[in-house]
Amino acid sequence: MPALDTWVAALLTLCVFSFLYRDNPLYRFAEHLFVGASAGYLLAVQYQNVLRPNVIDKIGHGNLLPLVPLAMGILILGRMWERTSGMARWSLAFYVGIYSGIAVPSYLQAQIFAQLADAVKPFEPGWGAVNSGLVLLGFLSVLAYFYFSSPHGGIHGIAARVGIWFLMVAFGASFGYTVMARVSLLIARMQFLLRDWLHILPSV
Amino acid sequence: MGETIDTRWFEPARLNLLVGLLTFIAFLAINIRRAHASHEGLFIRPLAGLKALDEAIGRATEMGRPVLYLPGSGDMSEVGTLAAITISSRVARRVADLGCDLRVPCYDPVVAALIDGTTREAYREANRADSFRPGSVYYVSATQFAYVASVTGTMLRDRPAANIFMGSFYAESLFLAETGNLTGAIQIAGCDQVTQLPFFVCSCDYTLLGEELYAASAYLGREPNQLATIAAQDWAKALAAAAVVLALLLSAIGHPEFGQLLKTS
Amino acid sequence: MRFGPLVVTFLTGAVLIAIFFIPHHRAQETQSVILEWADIVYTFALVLGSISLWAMHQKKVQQKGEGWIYSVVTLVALLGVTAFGVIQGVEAGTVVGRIYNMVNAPLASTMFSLLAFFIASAAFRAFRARNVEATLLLVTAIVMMVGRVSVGEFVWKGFPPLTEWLLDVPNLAAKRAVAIGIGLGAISTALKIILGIDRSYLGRS
Amino acid sequence: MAAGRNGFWQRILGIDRRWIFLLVGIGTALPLIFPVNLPVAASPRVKAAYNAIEAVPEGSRVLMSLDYEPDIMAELQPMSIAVLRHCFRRHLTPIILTLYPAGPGLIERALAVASTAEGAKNYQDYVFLGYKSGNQAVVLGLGENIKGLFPKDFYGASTDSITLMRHVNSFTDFPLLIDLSGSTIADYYIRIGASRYHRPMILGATAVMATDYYPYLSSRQILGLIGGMKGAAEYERLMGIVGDARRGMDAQSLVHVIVVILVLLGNAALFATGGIKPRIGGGS
Repeated sequence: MPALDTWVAALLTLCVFSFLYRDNPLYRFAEHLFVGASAGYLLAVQYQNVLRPNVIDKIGHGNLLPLVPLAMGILILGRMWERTSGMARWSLAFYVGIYSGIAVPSYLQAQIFAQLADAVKPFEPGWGAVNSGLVLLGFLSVLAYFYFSSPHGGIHGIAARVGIWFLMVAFGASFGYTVMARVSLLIARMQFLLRDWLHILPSV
Repeated sequence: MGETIDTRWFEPARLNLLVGLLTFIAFLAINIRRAHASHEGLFIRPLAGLKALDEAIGRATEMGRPVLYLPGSGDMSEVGTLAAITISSRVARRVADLGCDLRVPCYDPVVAALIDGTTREAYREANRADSFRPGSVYYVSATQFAYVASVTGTMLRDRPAANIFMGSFYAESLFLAETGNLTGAIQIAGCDQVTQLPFFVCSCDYTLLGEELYAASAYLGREPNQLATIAAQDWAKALAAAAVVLALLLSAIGHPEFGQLLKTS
Repeated sequence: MRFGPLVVTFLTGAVLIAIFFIPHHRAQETQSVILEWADIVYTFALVLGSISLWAMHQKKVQQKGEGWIYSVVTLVALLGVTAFGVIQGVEAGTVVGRIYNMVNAPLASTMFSLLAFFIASAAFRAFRARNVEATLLLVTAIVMMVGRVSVGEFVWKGFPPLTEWLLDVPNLAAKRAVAIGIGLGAISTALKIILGIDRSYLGRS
Repeated sequence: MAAGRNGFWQRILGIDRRWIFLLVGIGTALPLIFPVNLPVAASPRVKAAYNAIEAVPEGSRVLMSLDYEPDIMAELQPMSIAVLRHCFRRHLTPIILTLYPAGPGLIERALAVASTAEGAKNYQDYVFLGYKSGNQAVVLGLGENIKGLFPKDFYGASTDSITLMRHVNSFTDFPLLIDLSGSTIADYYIRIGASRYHRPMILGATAVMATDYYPYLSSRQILGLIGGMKGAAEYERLMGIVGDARRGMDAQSLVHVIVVILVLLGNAALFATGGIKPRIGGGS
């Protein structure tokens, strides 16, 4: 990266770090710059990857099918004025229908059946059976915790309590192993500042 | 070149999924009839997070400070976002009744358009259409951390009294919840991303765990049809638990084939 | 006025659920056309959102509202990047490609890296052994943290295998149950919308 | 005395979080400037990935898909450099591509570092095809016609004219697939590249994601798994090189120790003052 770019990147990095002290004009500048630049980048990417190839070019070559989504898109722009904002409801209904329709079978397959297929694997032999038993116990007790139709009382209450314990261990585990991932990000930023910008560290 | 053109009208390998789907729809139909039949409605155990929602909006109204509602940084392909939209219409109705200031910065532009519609409708139903402030529901940026930069700026400058996080959140969950914790706002979160739940549990006052997010809109609405869907989910959960136990017992006595029925292509 | 869109949602949703079970190439082609249309509709929603973003900041600048100078920055960045990106493209070697590496990327990765600070302050404040649940959360998190770093192995040989056990047994069991619950909740939410049981998304709670 | 001591613990409980931020900042910067190079032991998963590359016959080509963007390059960029150097050292020819629009900039930097370190040259020791949008559609296309997907390489040369690309047309032409990814793109390569086309495959992933792929390792759908910066450091150790990942390990250990001490301190203060804060939150 040329020197000027490194300097701009480094100064913006310090603007964001200043947020840790408190909200200040430097952070506010970086925030507003980021909102503008990222919104612009997305518009450009969608134009280059979607509008130009799938609408403009296709219609240019005489394929009139994209006129349908083009019309639906223009209906959405209708929301800008009070009189025509009702029209957008048709496009939004189509959009919501698509993603609801895709979600039903894919969640059924990926979230439910895939997990159940894993859960029914036979018990491990010997000492492994203790672990398999614990996994089954945890699975059933957490399901009990999430059971809505009866209050957490009696046997259901005990199962739900055991379920909370499993949940807390699971939360502690994923909190614990996420720390390393977040620290890695900070290490990379420090290496950028100390090596690429200030040249304190030896280059790779 | 490549496999031949497929002209089959049904994928036999997905029969088990079809049976599962039809079973769930049957549970739904049965429970809708049950819900309409029983006069005091189906029992659903209370959710602390949702009771706190009313208190939080009430407190924000007393303090004259805004309520911040974040519908998540997922797009419409995440069903958590759909849940966030349905919950937003309930929250907007309570806000319209109490007349306090609502802010809904959105990650996804389609979500912004939808929630703008549900919020206007909520104010109209509370017959306070005139006090709806256009621009209170606004698109920020469909880039994860540009959205976070703008929202944390709003948290620190406008000091909302209540932060409500509902929907699909990712790595930025801790950033938003910690900044909100810093401002002393009461924070209620509901999220369907398992890996983010620990951060909400640690930084928010109340957290709806996983599927409690999906139960929330039925709770707040309390309509029979909605409560019926929760009962249907419970029946399916019980069925899933029973299927697993049965499969394990059968495979223990030498018949593992029952478990194979759950395999999907 | 509202019944029509509900039918559109029902038909689109039902067709896409059905296509999942129909491997016929014409059905699969229909799905990819519908998904391409969704991407086009999304692009127009993005244009709508960006226009409202522009209008919000422009109003602030006109009325010299508090912090209007920052809105000027957003307006300039939004207009500039959009114009260059649409005309010249966004790949490496273009103006926007360079701006991306100089502005968007460092801002995104630095914002992301702030999580290292927040995870430490959240751990300090929240990991307090006040009851059984909080203690379980605290002890598991500490074991995971120590066991995942190279120094952990030299503190006690058993840490890494213990972290593996925590991931393979309690963490797996809880996540599996939560995933199934989420799956059921998601399916019922999506079905409620397709079947018209929940119409609030169309603005009628 | 008790009041004094109690005062101390009260101040600990009410400490301004910016002191914690300062500690974390110093804990990250110091070990980078004054490295201690704590020993890094290579785990079986990373060794398996290393051995998978060792087992590829010399001179053959490997497909390398590097799918990450600047905001998660911290864990995956050192990994790319280490794996690229290993391929060059073993005279394997990586055919490199990315499914992320902002990937090419990072890959060029990784290639610059790895090729200068091992004396590798473009078109002789590697080919960089650049970025192609479409995610799953691209991975499916790699199974049929790579040159159709990438008519030109990143630098504009037509792939038909590149000698190294002559007998390369689909997954089946590669003895090994390598995917370094921070997202679901890994699933596409496992489902299509490894399972459907039965290609040996190794995966590099962020630390958070890696645990979700243990099952694929035990079912041998992938031969090896490099997880997060720690995995990259272990790979650097197997290569006998000191890169960004191994330099980062000291800082990782120090910051983790700082967080653990803070948590213990917080609990000691809690017991010393007997203070009970309202419960964390969560369901009823």
